[in-house]
Amino acid sequence: MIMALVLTPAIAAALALVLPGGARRVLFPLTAAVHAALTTFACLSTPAAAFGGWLGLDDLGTLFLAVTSGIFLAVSVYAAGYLEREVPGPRSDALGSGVFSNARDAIFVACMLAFLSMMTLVTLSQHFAVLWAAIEGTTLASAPLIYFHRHRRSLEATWKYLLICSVGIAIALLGTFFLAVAGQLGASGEQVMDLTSLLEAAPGLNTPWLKGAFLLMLVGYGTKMGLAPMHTWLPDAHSEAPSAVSAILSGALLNCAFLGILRARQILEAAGEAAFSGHLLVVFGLLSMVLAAFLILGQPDFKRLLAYSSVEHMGILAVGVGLGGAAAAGSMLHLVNHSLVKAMLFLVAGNTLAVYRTRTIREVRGVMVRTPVTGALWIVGLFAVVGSPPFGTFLSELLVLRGALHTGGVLVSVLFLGALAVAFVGLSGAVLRMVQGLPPGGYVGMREPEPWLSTMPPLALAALALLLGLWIPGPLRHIVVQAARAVGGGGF
Amino acid sequence: MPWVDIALVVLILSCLRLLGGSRLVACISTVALQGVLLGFVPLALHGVTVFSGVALAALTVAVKALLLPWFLRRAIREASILREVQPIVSLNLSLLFGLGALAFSGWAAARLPLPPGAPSLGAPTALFMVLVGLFLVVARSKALTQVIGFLVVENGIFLFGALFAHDTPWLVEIAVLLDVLVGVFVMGIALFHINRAFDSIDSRRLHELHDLVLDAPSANEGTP
Amino acid sequence: MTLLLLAIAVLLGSAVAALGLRRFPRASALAGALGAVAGCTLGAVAAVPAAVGVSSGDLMLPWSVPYGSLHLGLDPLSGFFLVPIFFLSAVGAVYGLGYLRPEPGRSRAGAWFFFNVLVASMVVVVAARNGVLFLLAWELMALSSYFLVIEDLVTVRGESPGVRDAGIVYLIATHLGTAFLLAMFLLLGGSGSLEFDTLRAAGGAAPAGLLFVFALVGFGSKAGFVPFHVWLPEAHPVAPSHVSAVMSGVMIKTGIYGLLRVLGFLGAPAAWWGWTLIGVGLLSGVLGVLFALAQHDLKRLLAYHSVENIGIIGLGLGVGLLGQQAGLPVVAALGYAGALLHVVNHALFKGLLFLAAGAVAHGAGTLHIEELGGLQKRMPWTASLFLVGAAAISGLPPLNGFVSELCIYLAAFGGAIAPGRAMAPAAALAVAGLALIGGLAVACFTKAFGVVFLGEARHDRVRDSHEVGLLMRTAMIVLAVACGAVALGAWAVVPHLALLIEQVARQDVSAPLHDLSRTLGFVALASASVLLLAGLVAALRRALLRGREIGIAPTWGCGYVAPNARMQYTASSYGEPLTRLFTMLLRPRVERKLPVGLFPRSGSYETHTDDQARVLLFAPVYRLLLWVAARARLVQAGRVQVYVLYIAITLMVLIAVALGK
Amino acid sequence: MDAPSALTPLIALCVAPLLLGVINRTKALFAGRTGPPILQPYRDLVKLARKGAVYSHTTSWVFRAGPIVTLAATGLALLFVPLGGVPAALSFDGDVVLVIYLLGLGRFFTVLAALDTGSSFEGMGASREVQFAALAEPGLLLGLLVIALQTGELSLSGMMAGLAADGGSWIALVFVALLLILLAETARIPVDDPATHLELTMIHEVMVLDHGGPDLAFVELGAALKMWLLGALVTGVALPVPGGPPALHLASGVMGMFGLAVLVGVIESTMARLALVRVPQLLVGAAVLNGVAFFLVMR
Repeated sequence: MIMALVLTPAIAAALALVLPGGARRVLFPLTAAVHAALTTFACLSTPAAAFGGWLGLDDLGTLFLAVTSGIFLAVSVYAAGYLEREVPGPRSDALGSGVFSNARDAIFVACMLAFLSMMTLVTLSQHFAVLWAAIEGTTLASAPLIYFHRHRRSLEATWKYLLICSVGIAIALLGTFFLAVAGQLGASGEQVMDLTSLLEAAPGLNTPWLKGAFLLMLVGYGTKMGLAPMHTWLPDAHSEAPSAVSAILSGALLNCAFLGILRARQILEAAGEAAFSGHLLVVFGLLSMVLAAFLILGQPDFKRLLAYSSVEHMGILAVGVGLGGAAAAGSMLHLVNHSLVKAMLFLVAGNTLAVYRTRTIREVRGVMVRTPVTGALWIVGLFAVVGSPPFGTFLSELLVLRGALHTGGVLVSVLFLGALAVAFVGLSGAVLRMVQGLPPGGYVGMREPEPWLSTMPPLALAALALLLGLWIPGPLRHIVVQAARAVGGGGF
Repeated sequence: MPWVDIALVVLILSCLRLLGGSRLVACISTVALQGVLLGFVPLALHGVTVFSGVALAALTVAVKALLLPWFLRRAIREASILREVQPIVSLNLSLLFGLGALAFSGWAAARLPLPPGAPSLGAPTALFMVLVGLFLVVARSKALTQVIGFLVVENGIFLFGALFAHDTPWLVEIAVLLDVLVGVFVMGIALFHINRAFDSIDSRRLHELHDLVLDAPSANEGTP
Repeated sequence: MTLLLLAIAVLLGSAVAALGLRRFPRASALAGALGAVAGCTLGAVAAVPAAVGVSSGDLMLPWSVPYGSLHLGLDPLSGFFLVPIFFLSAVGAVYGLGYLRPEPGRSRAGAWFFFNVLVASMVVVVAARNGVLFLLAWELMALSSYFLVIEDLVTVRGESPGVRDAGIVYLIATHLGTAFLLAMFLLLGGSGSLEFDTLRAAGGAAPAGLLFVFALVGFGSKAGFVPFHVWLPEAHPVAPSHVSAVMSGVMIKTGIYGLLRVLGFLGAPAAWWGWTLIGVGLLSGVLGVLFALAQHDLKRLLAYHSVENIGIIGLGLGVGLLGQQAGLPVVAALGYAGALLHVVNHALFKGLLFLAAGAVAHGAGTLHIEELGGLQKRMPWTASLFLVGAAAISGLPPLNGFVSELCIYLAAFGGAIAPGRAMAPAAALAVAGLALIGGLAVACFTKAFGVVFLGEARHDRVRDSHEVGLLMRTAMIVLAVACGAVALGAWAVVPHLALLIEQVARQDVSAPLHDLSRTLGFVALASASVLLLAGLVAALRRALLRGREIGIAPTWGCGYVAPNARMQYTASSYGEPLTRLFTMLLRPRVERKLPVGLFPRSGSYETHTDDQARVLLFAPVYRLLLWVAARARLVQAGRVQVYVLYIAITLMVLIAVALGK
Repeated sequence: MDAPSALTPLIALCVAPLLLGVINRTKALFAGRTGPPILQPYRDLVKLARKGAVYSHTTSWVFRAGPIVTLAATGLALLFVPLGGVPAALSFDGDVVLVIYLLGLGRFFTVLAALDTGSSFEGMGASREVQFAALAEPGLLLGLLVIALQTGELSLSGMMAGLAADGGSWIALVFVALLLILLAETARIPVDDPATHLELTMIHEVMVLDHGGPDLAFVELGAALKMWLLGALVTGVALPVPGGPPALHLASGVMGMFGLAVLVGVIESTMARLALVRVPQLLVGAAVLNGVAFFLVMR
C-alpha cells in the first residue's frame, strides 16, 4: 500500500520517458487519479508501516498526503490542457529575451510524476534521513520543471533554486546528524533517527544538541519552505516556472518542507522544549509575513505577487504552530486552505498569462471583460487569499489570530494584523486593477474562448475553498485536530 | 586515534587552501583530497571491522575523490571556463575570514558536550568546513566555484556524520552520497546551459530577476 | 423567526434566480425586484412585532466552523433596525426596476444578485447572535455592496473614470474596519465562545475601554464617523442611486447597531465613552455638513450629509450614554430614543434624497450642480419630493427630521438642568453643536435645492431634461409620505420603544418615554397646524388677488435688461461666505484663470475641496508604506551570492544565540 | 390657558407693525426729520394687500409659497412666546426648540423663494441670510440653555417666569447677546440696513426684491412678527416682573417692546453699519457672551 503510493508515480515517470506523446497525455492525469484514489483509500484505512517502519502514515502525514495528492490531481488535468497549448518548438518570448523553445514534454511529464513520488515519500517518511533524502529529491525532480521554458530568466531561476535549496537542505542534513548525537548523549545512549523511537526517547535527549538540531533543520527546511530571509529563491522560481508547476510548488512543495520542520518540532515538543521551538517559529513566521507584505505592496509582476503571498502564508503557518494551542489547529487548517487557494490562483494566473502574454500588472486590464470566468476566478481568489469570509482562509486565520491575541501578546498581534492589512492593500489594488475596467481597445461584450480544461480545475479548487469557509467536514476537522495535537497544538 | 586528528588537521588546511587558492583546477584537486580523507576517517576511527564499513569508504572515495572531481574538470574543459577563480572578496581577506570561522567553530563546538569516543577536533572541523563552503559560495563569482563551495559544505556535513553519527544505517549514507552525486550532476547540466546561454558561467551575470525598482511602481495608485 | 428565515430564503433565492435568468434581462430584473419586495414584506411582518418587544424564539443550529453557530435572534434592538432595512430595501428595489436599464452586451443581473444578497446579509448581521456568523455576514455585506458600487465601472459608453478607485478605497476602508472588529470579538471571547449570550454574561478578557475604542473604530468606519468616513464620499456618488440610498440609508446604520450591541457586552459604561461619542459626533456633524457645502456633485454632497447625520446620531448616543452612566433615566431615554429615531428618519429622508438625485441623473443627464437648474419646471414631481427630503434633513418641522433632533435637544437640556449639573458642559456642547449643524444644513440644502431645481438651467444639455417614470416616482412618493407620517405619528410609537431602550440603557424608562410621547403629541399638533395655517394664508392670498391683474415678466435685474442663465448665482458663490469662514478646515484648491487684456475673451474660477481626512491622515500613511516597500525590495537584490549570505548569517546568528547562553 | 395668555398672540398680530413705526420715528428724531407717520407700516400693508402681483416667468410655486409659509410659521411660533410675565398661549417642555426651528422653516422658504427668481442679487442676499442664521442659532440656543440651566425649566413660559425669581450679573450678558442676535435676525444696523438703496449691500431686502402685492405684504408682516417674537424674548430677559395682576404684566410687556424698539432706533441712528465680513464676528461674539454667562451660572 505505502510502497504503491510511492512507486506508482515513479514507475509512471519512467514510462513517460518511453511512451509516445498521445499515451503520455493520458498517462499523466491517469496516474494522478490513481494516486488520488490510493490516497483516499490509505486515509480511510490506516495502512501498515512499510520498509522496516521507515515509511508509514501518521495523522500529520495523512493531512499532507491528502493535500498534495488533491492539488496534484487538479493540476494534472490543467497541465494536460496546458501541454496541448504549449506545442514544443521555438517561439518568441513574451517578455522579450529573444526566441526560446520548451523542453520536451516527455521530460515535463516524467519530472512531474517523479516530483509527485518524491513528495509522497516526504509525507510518508517516518525516518529523518529518509525525510531528508526525499526533500532533496523533490528539489532535483522539480529543477528541470522550472527550466521548462528554455530561456535565460528561467535558467537563472533554476540555478538559484538549485544552489540555494541544496545548501539549505545540506544544513538540514547536519541537523539530522545532530539528532543522532543528541540520542547518543541522551538517556538511552544509542543513536536513533526514526520518528517513533525518537519520540519515545525524546525526554532523555541531550538538550544542547537537540536545540542545535532544531536550529539547523529550521534554517535548512525553512529555506525550502520559503521562510524569510531564506525565501529568496521562491519568487524567481515561481514566476519563471510554467504556471502548473508554480501551482504545485506553492500548493504542495512548500508544505512538504514545512512537514520537515514539523517533524523536528514534534521531537522538541516531546522533549519538553516546545517553548524554544515555538518562539523561533513565531519570530521567523512574523519576519516572513512582514517582509512579504511589503514586497507585495507595489509589486509590478503578478506571478511574483502570488509568490510573495505564499511566503506570507508560510509565515502564518509558522506563527500558528509556534503559538500552539488552537492556533496550531488553525495553522493546519490554513495549510489546506492556502494550498487550495494558491494553487487555484497560479492556474488562473496561467490563463491570464496565456491571453495577455505579459506578467506586468500594469499591462493587464479588463480580464473580466475578455475572459469572464478567469476574471471571476481572480476576484474569488483575491478575497480567498486575503482571508475574508466566506472563504476557509478566514476561519483558519481567525484561529491563528485568536492565538496571537491570547498567547502571543501585543507585539505579535499588531505585527500579524498589520502584515495582513498591508498585504491586503497590495493584493487588492493589483488584482482588482487587472480584473476590472476595459482591456486596451476593448468594448463591452468582447469575449475570448476559455478552454474548459484550463477553467475547470481552478473552479473546482475555488469551490472547495468556499465550501471550507461555510462547513468543515467532520473527518477533515478530526484529522486537522489530530495533526495539530501531533505538533503540540490543541483542538478547537 | 592520532591518525584521525592528523586527517582532521589536513582537512582544515585544505579548506584554508581553498580559501587562498586562485586556480580552479587546484581547488578541484583539493576537494578530491578532502574526498579521500573523508573515506579514510571512519576507517581510522573504528578500524576495519565490517565489510559494509569498507565498502562505504570505497564508495565515498569513488564518488567524492574521483567521480565528482572528474566531472568538474570535464565541466571546465567543455565549457572552456577561464582557469582562474574570480573572487568577490580578495584571497587575503578570505584567509582572514578562514581564521575567524575557525575561531567561531571552536567556540560553538566547545559549548556542545562531546560524545564518548569522538575526536575533540571533529565538531569544530566539520562546522569549519561548512562555514568555508558557504563562504566560497558567497564570495566567489563563478558558478563553478559555487558548486565547489557546495561540495565543501557537503564534505563538512559528511565528515560530521562519519565522525558522530556512525550508527546511521549504511543505506542512509548511500542515500546521502547519491543525493550529492545527482545534485552536482544536475548543477553541472545547469552549468552547461548557463554557459551556452550567457557564454560564461560568471554567475554575477545571473541577476536579471530581482525587485530593485525604487520608484514605487505602485500597481495601485489612488488608494487612500 | 420562521418568517425571518423565509424572508432570507426568498431574498437569496431571488438573487440566484436573477443571476440564472441573466440571458433574459427583463425577467431577471423582475425576479430580483419582486423577490426583494416579497422578502422584505415577509421580514417586516416578523420585524415589527419584535421591535416592540413581542419575543419569538431564537434559531440555534450547530455549525461546524470554529466558535461558530447558526444562531439568529429577534430582540427589540434587532427588530428595530430590521424595520428600516426591509422598508427602504423594498422601496429601493421598486425604484431600481425603473432605474437599472439593461444595455446591449451588459445584463444587469449582477446588480440584482448583489442587491438581494446585500439585503439578506444586512438582515443576518442584525439578527446574528454569534460572533463568527456576525463577522461572516458583515463581510458578505461589505463585499456585495462593493460589487454594487463598481456596478457602473464598465458601461456601453466605455469605462467610467474614478469608479475603480472609489471601489478600492471603499474595500480597503471596510476591511481595515473589519480587522478591528475581528480583534475586538476575539478579545471579548476570552472564555472561548463567541455566542452573544455568553459575551453579554461574561464580559471580555481585555479592558473594556480598549474594547470600546476598537468597537468605535471598527463600527465607526462602517457608519462613517470622522475620520473614518473617507470611503463614503467616494463610494456613494458612483454607485447606482437606489444602491446609494440603501447603503447610506440603512447599511451604514449597521455600524450604529453594532456599537449598541457591543456596548451591551462591555458592562457599565465609563463617562469618557459618552464624551468621546459626543466629540466624535460633533466632529462628524460639523465637518460633514461643511464639506457637503463645498461639493459640486449632488450625490457627493448627499454622501457628506450622511456623515453629518451619523454625527447627530453619535451626539444622541453620547448624551444617552452619559445619562445612563450618571443614572438619569430621562436623559438616557431621550438621548437613545433620539438617536434611534434619527436612525429611522435618516433612512427615510436620505433614501428619498438619493432616489431623487438618481432621478436627476436620469432626467437631466448630469449631477454637476453648477450645470443644473430650473428642474422644478421640467421635473415637478422629482423637484417637489426632493424639497420634502431637503426640509426633513434640515430638521425642520413639520417633518420627521425635527422629531429626532428635538429628542436629542431635550435630552441635552434635561441633562443640563439635572441636579448636580455634572452633565451641563456636555449638554451645552451638544446643544450648540446641534444648532450649528442645523443652521449649516439649512444653508446647504437651500443651496442644493435652490441651484438644482430653481432658477434656470445653467447648461444647454439640461434644458431638455424630462420627468422620470412611474416606478421611480412611486418609490420616492412612498418615502416622502413616510417622512410626514413619522413626524405626525411618532408620539404614538415612542411608548412602545420602552423595552428596546431599556435593553440599551439598562434602566426603567417607561415614564420619560410617556412624557416624550406627550411632547411629540404637541409637536405633531404644531406640525399639523402649521400646514393648516399655511392653507389659511394661502386662501387669504387667493382672496386678495381675486379680480386683480397678475402680470408675468422677466426677473427684475436691478436695471440690467438682458440677463441670461449663466448670470445666475452659482452654488459655489452661494456657499462661499461659509466656506471662506471655515477655509482653515476645508482648505479648498482654487484654479483661476483671470480675464486679461482690454477685451478679455474668457476667465474662470474653480474651487475643489478634497477630503482633508484623506489628504492629511491616510495619504501620508499610504506614502509611508510605499516608501518602506521600496526599501524592502532591496532585500531581493537578485544576486545568488547575497541570497546564500542571508542563509549563512541566519545560521551563524542562530547558533551564536542558541549556544551563547 | 387664561385670558391674558390668549391675548398675547392677538396683541402681537396687531401691534407688531407699530414697532417698525416706532423705530423709524426714533431714527427720524435723531436725524432731525419729521419722518413718516408712526402708523405708516399699517398703511403700507393695506396698500400692498390691495394691489395685484407680477411674477417672473422664471419662478414656480415655490416662489409663491415662500411668503405664505414664512408668515404661517412665524405666526404659529408666536403662540409659544410669553409676553412680559404673561405665559404664552401654548407651552410644553421643549417648545424653545420648536419656536426656533419654526423660524428656521420660515427662513428656509424665504431663501428658496429668493433663489426661485434666478436673479444673482436675490441669490446673494439668500447666501448671506443663511450664513448669518447658521451662526446666530448656536448663540441663541446657548443663551436659552443658560436660562434653562438657571431656572430648571424647559418651556419658554416657564423660563421667563422663573427668571422673575432671580437676577444675576449673567442676565446682562444674555440680554446683550440676545439683542445682538435680534439685530442680525431682523436685518437691522449694524448687520443690515433696511433703508439702503444699493442691492449689492442688502441682505433681507434684496431677497424679497421680486415680491409684490399681497406677497410683499405677507413678507413685511412676517418680518414684523419675527421682530416681535425675538423682541419678546429679549424683553422677557430684560424686565422680569415679580408679581402683580396679569394686566400689569401685559402692559409692562408691550411697553418693554416699545422700549426695545426705541433702543433699536437709537442703535440704528448712532452706529455705523459693519462690513459684511465683520458680521460673523458679531454673531460669534454673541455666542461667546452666552458662553461666559453659562460659565457664571455653572460656578
